[in-house]
Amino acid sequence: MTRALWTHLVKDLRIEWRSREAVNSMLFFALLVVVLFSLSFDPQGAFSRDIAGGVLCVATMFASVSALNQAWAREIRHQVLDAQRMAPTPGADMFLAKVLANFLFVTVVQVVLAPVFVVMYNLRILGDAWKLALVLPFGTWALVANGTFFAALSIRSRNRELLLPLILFPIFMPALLAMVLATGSILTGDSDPSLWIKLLFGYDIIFTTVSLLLFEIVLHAE
Amino acid sequence: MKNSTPALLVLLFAVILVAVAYLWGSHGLAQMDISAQLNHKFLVAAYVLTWTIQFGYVLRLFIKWRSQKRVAARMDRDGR
Amino acid sequence: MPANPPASARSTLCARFDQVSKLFGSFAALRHVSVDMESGRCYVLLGENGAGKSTLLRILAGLLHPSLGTVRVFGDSEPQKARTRIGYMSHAPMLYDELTAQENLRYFRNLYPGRACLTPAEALRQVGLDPDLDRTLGQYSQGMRQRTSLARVLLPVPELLLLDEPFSNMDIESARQMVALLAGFRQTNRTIVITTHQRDLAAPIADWILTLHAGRVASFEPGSPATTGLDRRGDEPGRPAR
Amino acid sequence: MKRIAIGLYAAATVALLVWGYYQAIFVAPDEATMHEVQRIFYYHVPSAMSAFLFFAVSLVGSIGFLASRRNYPEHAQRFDAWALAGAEVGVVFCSVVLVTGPIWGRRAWGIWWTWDARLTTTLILWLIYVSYLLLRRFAAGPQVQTLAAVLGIFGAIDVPIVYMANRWWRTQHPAPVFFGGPDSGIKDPRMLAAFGWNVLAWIAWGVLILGIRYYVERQSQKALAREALEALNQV
Repeated sequence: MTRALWTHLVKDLRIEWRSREAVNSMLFFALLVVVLFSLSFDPQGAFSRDIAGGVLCVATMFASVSALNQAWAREIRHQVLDAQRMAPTPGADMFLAKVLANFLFVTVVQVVLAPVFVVMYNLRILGDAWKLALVLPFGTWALVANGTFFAALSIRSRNRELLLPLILFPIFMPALLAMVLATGSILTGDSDPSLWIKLLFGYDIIFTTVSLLLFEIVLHAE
Repeated sequence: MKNSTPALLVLLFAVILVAVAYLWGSHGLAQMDISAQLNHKFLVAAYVLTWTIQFGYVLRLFIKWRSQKRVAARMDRDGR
Repeated sequence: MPANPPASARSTLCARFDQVSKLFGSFAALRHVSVDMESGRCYVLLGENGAGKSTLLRILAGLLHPSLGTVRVFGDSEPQKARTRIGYMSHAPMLYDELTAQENLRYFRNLYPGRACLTPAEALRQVGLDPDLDRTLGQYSQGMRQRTSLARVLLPVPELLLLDEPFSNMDIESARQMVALLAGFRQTNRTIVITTHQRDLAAPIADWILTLHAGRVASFEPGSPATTGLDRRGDEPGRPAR
Repeated sequence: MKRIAIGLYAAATVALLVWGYYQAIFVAPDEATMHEVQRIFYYHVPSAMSAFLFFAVSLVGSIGFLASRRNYPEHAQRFDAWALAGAEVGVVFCSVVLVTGPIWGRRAWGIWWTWDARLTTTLILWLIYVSYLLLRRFAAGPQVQTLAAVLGIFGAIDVPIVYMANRWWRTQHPAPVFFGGPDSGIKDPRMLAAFGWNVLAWIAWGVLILGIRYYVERQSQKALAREALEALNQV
């Protein structure tokens, strides 16, 4: 971990600690989605297990969009981004720090949400529960890495809040599919999720690498 | 001559539609069993839709091109 | 067209604009600007809103690319490479509201690894702020924020200072203090470029006053920096291009 | 001269399409299990191949733009026009694939749509490139080209995932025509001929509209450049 990366990360965490904007709004939003889904589908028994994975993933996805936009809006607000662009440290560090910070925030949200979720959907996990500890971080990383990248990309345009989900969701869809199916197969215990976990892992590697390579271009686009 | 290109395209499209219609009729739908009839209709639908999408797009392109030329001509006039 | 006549032989060139234009879509922010800037001088850019002052500054900072023409900063045709040696202050504070002044400055200092920087406390004292003030920037007054922003610019000890409307939110007294501070920098052979619409404030340190109008250089006249305590290094300052 | 060549090419393309149509409907034999509806295949698969081809053009354009935008702005504009044209024409072909697919599926499988891997990923591919076009429309200014090029590269990375999906994930979709294992591929030579002609015809057609789209985009770039130049020299 380079010093610049650490500097950016500490700064992001400190600001979030002072304002708690991202985590609070994400938590509330994710909770709303979970409640809305359970109201509209009335999940019970086996059916709740079938859809629970999907609901959890989609809830996190929607919730994180607002936080991701926030993350860059904060840099734009007082033109801090210009000062960062003038510094001689690589943009990739800034990107990675933001991904790490957002990853942490989303994970916090998931950890808080999980018990609520288990209670509201009356869940009993039939598969290997420990595999969830692989699926959720991999999936979250895929979401956050791409989301941070595309938020940086869309923040420079008009309609910025609208644009992020429009370009993020299609790219994220393969990972979402893998995440939902893996979670589902762990909850129901019907099938082996390892193929999906591998897919998620591959997706993470590929897209994180490409994001790191291309971030400099997005950062200095004018 | 250039201004007639969209019209030509529409004409071409119409010719293709006629050809398809001919195919539709000439196949002797009446003698087919219900499944073959359906197969035939689905095939025709797929082909017509393919052509509609492709020609629709080209038509849109030509319309865009023409409006562009009009704008360019106006700029020429204003420039002088 | 090359800038002429060349800057006086004894001093070095800090920045050279050669026929620079900047277009935003079909809006021309700068048109065919050719300017030479010498090291150790203070240039004041005047002009109404939208005249292209900020654009010129941002191009110097390497934050914008000219659409046409070339810019050389410290002899390098890509200002990006010279970024480390440039300090840029825009009218926004370029700092985080949620952090204290010290935290902000420490953060930015860490982004300049391997460069001899001021400590945050030193920088804050230079701009006349109390380094031990334990308040987040969101609770600062506009003028204090402006000073903190200047402290951020001074951290990496830049050789070229770009200040966009530095006096805009300041009362006369603080503005005077800032001018005195800048006058000190001018003596350490640093180049300063200031945009402002308060001509009187900047006049005491201006070697050259550049007026922009609708993206063009409308006039380029020598200023009359107060000579008391300021060294004009004897000879006549280099003449600018056109 | 150039105009005549383009005219000849357009005429040849249309002739090819008519010939391909004739081959597909009248020459190729009925397929044993799916009968007539299988002939959709002659449009469906060439369209899919063309879509991939034009997305590849878009990728090359995007990379070329990013590589040349600083030092060769004129080249960069060309690359950008190719990237846009490729994406747009690719979306048109991809739409054809997505429309003809379900029509065939309804007869062959009894359902319009299934959330099978290959279908889903084709749909995702379509969505990605539509979002690319949306980005180009929403955002304004010179930075759009850069941002769009970046998104174009991201989109292209999904293409191999789409292609490999067929083998990674269980699928209902017929095995690919090429490289699909020993049982795949077309056996009847007349079917193969009809298929080949249609591939040729659709790619030729695609190249034609790609060229037109490129030309239109270049014209609008030139108009913008002219506008900018006028603004620059205005007193």
